[in-house]
Amino acid sequence: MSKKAVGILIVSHIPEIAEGVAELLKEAAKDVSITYAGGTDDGGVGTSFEKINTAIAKNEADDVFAFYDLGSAKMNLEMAMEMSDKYIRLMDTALVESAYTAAALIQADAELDNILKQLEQLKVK
Amino acid sequence: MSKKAVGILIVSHIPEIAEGVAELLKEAAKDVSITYAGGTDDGGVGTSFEKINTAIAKNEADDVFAFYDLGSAKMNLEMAMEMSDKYIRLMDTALVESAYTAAALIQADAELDNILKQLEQLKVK
Amino acid sequence: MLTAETAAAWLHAFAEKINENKAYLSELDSAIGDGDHGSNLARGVQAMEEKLQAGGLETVQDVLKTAAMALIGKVGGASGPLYGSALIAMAKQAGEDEKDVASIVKAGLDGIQKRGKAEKGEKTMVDVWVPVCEALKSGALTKEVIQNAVDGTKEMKATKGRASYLGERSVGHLDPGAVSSGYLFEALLEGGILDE
Amino acid sequence: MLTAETAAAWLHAFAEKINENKAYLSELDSAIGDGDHGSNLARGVQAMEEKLQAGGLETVQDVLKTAAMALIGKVGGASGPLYGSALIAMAKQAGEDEKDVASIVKAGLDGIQKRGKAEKGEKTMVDVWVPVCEALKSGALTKEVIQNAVDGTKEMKATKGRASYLGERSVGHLDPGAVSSGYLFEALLEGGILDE
Ligand SMILES: Nc1ncnc2c1ncn2[C@@H]1O[C@H](COP(=O)(O)OP(=O)(O)O)[C@@H](O)[C@H]1O
Ligand SMILES: Nc1ncnc2c1ncn2[C@@H]1O[C@H](COP(=O)(O)OP(=O)(O)O)[C@@H](O)[C@H]1O
Ligand SMILES: [Mg+2]
Ligand SMILES: [Mg+2]
Ligand SMILES: [Mg+2]
Ligand SMILES: [Mg+2]
Repeated sequence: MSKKAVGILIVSHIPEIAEGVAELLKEAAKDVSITYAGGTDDGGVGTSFEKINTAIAKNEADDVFAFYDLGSAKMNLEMAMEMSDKYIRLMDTALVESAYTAAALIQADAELDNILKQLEQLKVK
Repeated sequence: MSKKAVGILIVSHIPEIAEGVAELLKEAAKDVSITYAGGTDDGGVGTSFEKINTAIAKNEADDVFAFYDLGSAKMNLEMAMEMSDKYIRLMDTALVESAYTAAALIQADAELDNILKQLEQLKVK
Repeated sequence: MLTAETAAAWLHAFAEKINENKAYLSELDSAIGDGDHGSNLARGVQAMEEKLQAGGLETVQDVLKTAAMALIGKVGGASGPLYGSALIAMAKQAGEDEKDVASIVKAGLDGIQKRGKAEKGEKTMVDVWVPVCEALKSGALTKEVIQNAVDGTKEMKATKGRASYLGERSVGHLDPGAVSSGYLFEALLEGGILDE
Repeated sequence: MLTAETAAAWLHAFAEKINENKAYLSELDSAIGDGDHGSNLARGVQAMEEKLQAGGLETVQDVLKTAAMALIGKVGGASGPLYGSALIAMAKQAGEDEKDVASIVKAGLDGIQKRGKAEKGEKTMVDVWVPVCEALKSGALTKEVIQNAVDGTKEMKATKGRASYLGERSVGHLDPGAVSSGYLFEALLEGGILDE
């Protein structure tokens, strides 16, 4: 599996969380495509369907793990997923911890099965 | 239980995550004392013993739930805890999700037992 | 009768109610959520009004779909994808039969449930949409039916959405999304769309 | 013999090795962590050197404690509280008997394990400290003992620290903290502290 085959998408209600999580992941996964969408269209607290669409499109991978903070982010993510051609794996797992785990494993060329198994243990939603 | 009796501390390797999580929580818990420490002393990626000490001291509560992102933050947190007079509850739970849960429950005057029980389900570390 | 004009008027009346009650809706959301339901919807209906006023919408389906896109794009909270999914589903059903309001609203409810997975009794807007759908089907929708449905959320314990974080602590508060859905159906009644 | 002077010289030699191998340590950490172990420790030992050079440290305990505080304050990664806890515990033990190097280093190991909860075989610095403590006790610490301990981490699977996220994928790489701990003990050997 190439490091660029599987990407990561971070969706948060807060722009700083989305960007900060991407930064945290980059430390351990410099070759993985990590994109993010945080806040509403005008930078307020919430999520933006448009920003999520853009972050999906900008991700270099066609197979993308998507992580989010709270349930309303999930609903916007699902709408965006339905409109995308990419294969988006919506993860109901601990945002920061599971995104970090996925990033580190993709960077280390771990098998997809192995990644999924590890993430399963981080399900909290 | 007064809303000011129990506080929340957020520790992250990334300044933006720490600040962003505090902002997310404030939306649902405007009366709860929420302090945070993110990044190293010079604003880099990592955690700072000093910043954690300061964030503990600045918290208005003497009973504080502490949430962190990755294990090295935990070790710095533990050192700071050992030097503080406050009662710090170090939570090995999903950072964003459990801090949000705790904040919302403290704001709603939930019982401490109830909060602890809910957080238990979010243990991922 | 539901037509492109009355549908637009209905949504316009809904927007007015949202704007009038913006502070109240956010206040309700402060108690069991994050205090933004009023401002979320106000932002959404403003975008919706702009699109609807731009004109050129000839069918009920066009009107509902245009409203959906505006809400999805602008609301920012859970109510965005929820009302958005409702309106998309309603638009689709209106494409089948634009006169059958009961079926259109029922399609909206299905859209909300597909998106949010909430059942009756979970203290969400679904608790207004379900009884309204039933009443529409039997031709018996009244202000009282709506009001009772909204008030009924007060004693429920939230198990979906942000309020579910509070568990038992959510009891005793109206659900903000139920209240805003109440406005949607009051606007429907007041618009005379259901009159023969 | 361990004295305030030789302890400071030891730590100074450690700092030099860290600075010389900063890029290498970070490179090792890139493979199974976040690539900052070299820069973390370089930042830490720089602060340590400044404090130690300020002088006024009359006992081994003073030297070790001063070094501890500098590392705790500046490292920023897991190795900060770990080396910091080691040095604090070593300082305390030096307060009991500043000549007994084996007991002092053993106290350091206990400090690391109290802080990080790692046992032998988990691919951490503990895998260097444990055999070094054993060798010190029997008076048989050599460069080879240290090198073997460091190399031994290569085939281990990490179950503590950041590398544990990688599971099986961590096998085949040296542990960066084991390598830096190796430098600490090489500096101890080279400083002649253990000579009669
Ligand atoms: N899963 C769901 N199913 C149905 N309705 C929901 C669901 N989640 C939330 N809601 C509704 O959304 C309302 C909150 O909307 P809003 O405040 O705009 O979103 P957010 O919670 O993201 O801030 C709730 O009062 C509830 O009626
Ligand atoms: N729980 C632990 N117990 C002992 N040593 C540990 C533990 N966690 C990490 N380490 C050591 O710390 C080293 C990493 O240090 P560093 O890169 O500075 O920290 P970080 O992982 O926070 O970036 C590892 O190579 C390992 O030797
Ligand atoms: Mg809200
Ligand atoms: Mg909101
Ligand atoms: Mg590191
Ligand atoms: Mg680090």
